[in-house]
Amino acid sequence: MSESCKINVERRGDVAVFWTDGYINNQGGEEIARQAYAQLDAGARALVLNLEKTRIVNSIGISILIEVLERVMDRKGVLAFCNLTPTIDKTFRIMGLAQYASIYPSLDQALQAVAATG
Amino acid sequence: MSESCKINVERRGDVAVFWTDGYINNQGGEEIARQAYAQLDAGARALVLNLEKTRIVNSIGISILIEVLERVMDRKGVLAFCNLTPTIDKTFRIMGLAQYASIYPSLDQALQAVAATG
Amino acid sequence: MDGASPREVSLTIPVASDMEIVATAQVAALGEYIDMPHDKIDEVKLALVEACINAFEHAHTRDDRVHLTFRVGRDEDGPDFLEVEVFDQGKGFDHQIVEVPTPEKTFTGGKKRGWGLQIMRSLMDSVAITSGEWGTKILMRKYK
Amino acid sequence: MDGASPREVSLTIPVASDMEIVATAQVAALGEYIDMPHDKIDEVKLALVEACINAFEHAHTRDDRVHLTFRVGRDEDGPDFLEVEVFDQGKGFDHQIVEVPTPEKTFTGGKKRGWGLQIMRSLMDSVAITSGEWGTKILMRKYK
Ligand SMILES: Nc1ncnc2c1ncn2[C@@H]1O[C@H](COP(=O)(O)OP(=O)(O)O)[C@@H](O)[C@H]1O
Ligand SMILES: Nc1ncnc2c1ncn2[C@@H]1O[C@H](COP(=O)(O)OP(=O)(O)O)[C@@H](O)[C@H]1O
Repeated sequence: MSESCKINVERRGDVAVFWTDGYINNQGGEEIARQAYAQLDAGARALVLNLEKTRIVNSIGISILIEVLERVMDRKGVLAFCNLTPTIDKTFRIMGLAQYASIYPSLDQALQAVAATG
Repeated sequence: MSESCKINVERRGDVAVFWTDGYINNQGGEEIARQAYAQLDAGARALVLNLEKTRIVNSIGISILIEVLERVMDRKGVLAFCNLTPTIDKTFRIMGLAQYASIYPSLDQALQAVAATG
Repeated sequence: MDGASPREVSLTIPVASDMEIVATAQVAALGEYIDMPHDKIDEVKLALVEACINAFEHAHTRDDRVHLTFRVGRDEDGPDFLEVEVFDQGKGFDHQIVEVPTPEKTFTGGKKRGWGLQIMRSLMDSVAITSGEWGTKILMRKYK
Repeated sequence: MDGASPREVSLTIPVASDMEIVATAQVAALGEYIDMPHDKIDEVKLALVEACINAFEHAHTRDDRVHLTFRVGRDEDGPDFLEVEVFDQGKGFDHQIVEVPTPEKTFTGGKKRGWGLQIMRSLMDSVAITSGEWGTKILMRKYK
């Protein structure tokens, strides 16, 4: 089904960059979580999620992203988002995800910011 | 309503180039016809319709384009189309429009071809 | 899709201009759902547009509505398909006696209209028409 | 649109994953029909997604379907609006006693879910919930 979210991950030093493509629901969220935990276990310190090609994240998807955020924070890591649509940005703020994770307008800005925390 | 077709016309010598944007139904077809007849009356010899931004032309729209074609042929003029989607191309062939009007893959090719008939 | 059970979505639109385009959004959504190529989705969209404008223009529906049903499914061992049913509670017609159009008649005969059913048949893999005093039902299918 | 008469489109979808996304296609089509800005269309889409997944997940519908009605209209001298009604024939619930979520509870309390209704209220201009043994009806409106 083309509705399901495709995820690509690229490791750059201790930063793992995720590109999502499509709807993030429970399945999409869980797939991101699975790959995020694998990256953390493999020593990644920071995760950057580029949501440029995602137009909808539902509340179940966000609740799973919040779990990922908590796991990252437990490990004193960093989680950053970039390229959110205004609606996704708004929802992240409503649910408080924006209070604990950083949101950047572009991938470059996200990468610069997480590099500075290293 | 954003469904309705927008039409831009530019005169280049004795060629009038039409850019359509949106659904061509009876209203869209009639608007094209109105502007086409105005161009013919103002001395245009060839009409080039660039349908790059149109994804649907219904059979009523096509029947009006056929009327335009007949009027152009009566005046020994030329009517050319370019940038048709495969479905529009197929429908133009089914209805026979393609037998009497020329269809080109790009605007450049259409302009070159109509220039050669001048 | 899980198995071969068809998914069915029904949409009712008012008899009003441009509502046929609003309806094509469902074709796009379900076509994408089964990963149908975009050019084929465009063909189904146009077939649906033609069926809707026929119901708008000719049927004189009693309820001022057109009832659409979309199904995605799969023949046994076959490819996925998208099926579109267009039902109007109008006056009906006998499709056997509708004159078949030709480019020649269109150009020299002065009769430019009459291509809707022909376009549906050309663009879809199958088209079945049933019609009577109760109205008209057009059932069309396209394989992915 | 001609005058202030609302245009109504109804869509019935099966209780099945991803059908909520198929339904959002209607929001996009009708939003574009009234020239609603794309960011607002996205907000209505997400509100609809949330209402649908609630019906899928919590309602236990008797007919395995969710019934959607979309209306475009205009208040007197007001802007155009897009209205979405999500109706399920499920078990119903008392929305007055649903706990209101907060970021704090979400992060420290371990209760990550419970945001659907809140998101609908935040993204739409109005949300009315009626519910009983017959099921649940969520009526939401957004001005262009
Ligand atoms: N839903 C319908 N209800 C009643 N009559 C119809 C319907 N669809 C088609 N027809 C009849 O069939 C004829 C042929 O239709 P069609 O091939 O679509 O061409 P057109 O609509 O241009 O006439 C119509 O002119 C009409 O008489
Ligand atoms: N359509 C519905 N039918 C029955 N119960 C519902 C429905 N929608 C919501 N609820 C109830 O309201 C609660 C809150 O819903 P919501 O705010 O969307 O959060 P969540 O779905 O994450 O629990 C649900 O847990 C459920 O008990």
